[in-house]
Amino acid sequence: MLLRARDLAHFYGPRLIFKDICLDLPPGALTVLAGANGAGKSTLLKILAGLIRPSTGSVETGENSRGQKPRIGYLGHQTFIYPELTALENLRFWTSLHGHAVTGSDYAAILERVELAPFAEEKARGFSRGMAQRLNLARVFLLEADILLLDEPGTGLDLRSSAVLLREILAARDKGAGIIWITHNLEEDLRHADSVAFLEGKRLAFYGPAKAFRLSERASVPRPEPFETREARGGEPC
Amino acid sequence: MNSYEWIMYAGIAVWAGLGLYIFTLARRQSALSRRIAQMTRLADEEAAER
Amino acid sequence: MRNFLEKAPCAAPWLALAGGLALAACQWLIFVYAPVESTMGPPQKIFYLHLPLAWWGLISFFVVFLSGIAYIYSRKPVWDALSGAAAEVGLVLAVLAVLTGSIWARHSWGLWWTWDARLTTALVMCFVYAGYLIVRGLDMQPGRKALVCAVVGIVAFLDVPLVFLSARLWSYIHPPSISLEPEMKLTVAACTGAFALLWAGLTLFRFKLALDAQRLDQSAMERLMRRG
Amino acid sequence: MLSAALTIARKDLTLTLGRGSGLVQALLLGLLLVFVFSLSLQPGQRMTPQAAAAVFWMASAFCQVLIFSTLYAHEEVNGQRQGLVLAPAPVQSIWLGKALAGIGMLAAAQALFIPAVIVFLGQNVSALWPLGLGILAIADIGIVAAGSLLGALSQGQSAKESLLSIVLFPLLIPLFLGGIRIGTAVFSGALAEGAQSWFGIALAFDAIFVAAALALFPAVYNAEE
Repeated sequence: MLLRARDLAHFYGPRLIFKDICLDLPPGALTVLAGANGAGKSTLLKILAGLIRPSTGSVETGENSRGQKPRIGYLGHQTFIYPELTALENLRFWTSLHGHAVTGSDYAAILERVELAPFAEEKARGFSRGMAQRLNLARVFLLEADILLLDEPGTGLDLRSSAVLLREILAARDKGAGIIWITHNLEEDLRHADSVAFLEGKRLAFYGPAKAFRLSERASVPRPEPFETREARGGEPC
Repeated sequence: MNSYEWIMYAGIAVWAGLGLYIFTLARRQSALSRRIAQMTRLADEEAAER
Repeated sequence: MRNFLEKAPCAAPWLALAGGLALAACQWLIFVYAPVESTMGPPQKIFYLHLPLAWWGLISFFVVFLSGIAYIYSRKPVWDALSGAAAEVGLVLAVLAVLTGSIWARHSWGLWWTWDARLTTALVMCFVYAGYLIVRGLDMQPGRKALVCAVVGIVAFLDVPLVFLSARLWSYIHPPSISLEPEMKLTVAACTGAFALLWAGLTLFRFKLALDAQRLDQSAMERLMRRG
Repeated sequence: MLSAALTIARKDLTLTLGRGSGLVQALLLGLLLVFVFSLSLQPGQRMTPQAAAAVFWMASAFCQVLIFSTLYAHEEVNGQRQGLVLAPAPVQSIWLGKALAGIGMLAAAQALFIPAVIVFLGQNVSALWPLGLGILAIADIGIVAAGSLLGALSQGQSAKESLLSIVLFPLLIPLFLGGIRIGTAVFSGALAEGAQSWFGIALAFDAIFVAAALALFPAVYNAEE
């Protein structure tokens, strides 16, 4: 088991966000985490990543296939990009920070896959929202992490890039990574999921194999909102 | 300034300072007790409703 | 240790009463019992107020230091409340110590401020802990603010001996070491003891305020959890 | 730990030198301070060595406050702080990385302040200059150790840069006193007694604040908003 979370509960100041959350992340499995906006999906993901200490409960990381501490790749709403560095410098910084040996051709290959190759030497400050998100994807997938925690990675991507994203996620799963994916397009992405965790009423209303998850019963399924309104609200949806 | 005036000023400074501080503490205490009273009233109302 | 700490504040009123009586007795000691110091004359009697103030101010900052470490170790809010209370009382005492010190300096050396090591250290401590209280006033997440305050409290106290050493090395003026006659020593001890009661009463009372405020915020949170 | 710190320091230096706003701003502030103090002199009059040394250290202190607030501000632009905290290396490597970048920038700034002090405040450098370099190195290590720790404290929406200066300045007084006393000796040529105890105090300061920073940094720098 790569990751084990036991009876997590969390407050944001006086406000309770969720309680009694138990979750296991086996290797080579894709878990879709869904729920209404503001249900606390992003907060739960940050707790699993170890960024936030839960008010109560515990998160333990197990071992990866090589018996070491699993490497965590986290993709949040923010892009982790330094505007004053070029795309290549950004990638080089994050991989060397993680002590992950990467050759020149790997950088070229990943930039090619996310269609940013022509902008490798460009400063990231001029990037559009979609390009920044694709660079963020390149960063996460370049790490070849054992645990992938993706928070609405599809935001700002056009159709073609979304297909690239899906291919990368499935490829990572087949290589044995444990993935938790918060998607804003549940109907579409349910097909690829091995298991589903549905956050509702401050609890995990459903947590089990994707086959058993009946989308229709869920009242509070979020309709995929048009892209602008979320941006107008300024990032952090929940 | 004969020597005893020095002691008087020093004494005034100390006791005025301590007194001022204690006064602010008292004011904060009354603000807190108002908050406690308000909270208990809320709790009683809730108990009455149930 | 912790539940003893939470029950301690109810001793505050008794301590305050005992402190008041003790201080009244001290006034008699200072002005009647203690002999007038030969070289500096009566103003030397300010010393009987100045020393306890400085001494108990320093001990308050030591309490802030210890409770800061305790908070970082246990993350229990009671330690944060204690360090907040001790810092505030410590700052009041330190400011008064600097005030009386400079009045005494004005009399004995003719100028309001001298680079005397003890005075400089007290003044630097006032600046640092005023900064500490300003940090405590910022509106941050309660957990984060307590952590930041704990760290500032620890780092500030670590700096005190260094400030004292460097100030002493810096200043050429070495204060005339006045020889204390036995009666004077008794008076100083009595005053320090009396101030101990006053300090303990004040700190515990301020601690009670901080604990009450915390409990109120806690119950507000619990009410939200039940209804949320 | 060290490799992660070096990576962070290299990134910060490229960021600062790339755009240049961080270091140049700090430099200008320091130079301005030196120049303004020269206004306190009658034309042709020289400032006393001690006053000049004090101006030099004040310029370094203000410059260092700016350096560390910009260094840590780099991580708040796109949430990079979370990325740094998630890195496998211990959190202290971030403190060390920022400290290394900070001391690089501070040394560069001071390399400009020294000629400025000599020119504007009419000082000449005596044969004791190796002592000056010694105290400069030791004091910078202490300033940077404390600055990097407190720079992390002053991040986050509500804590302003002011927090960094009102808490940091009084803490650095032992270093400033040492720096000024040795600086006076360098400018005047006359060595006051007890010089080696100034070095002792400065080294003690470095040891205490490096240890405190390594112990306290994880509690201070995390991704919880």
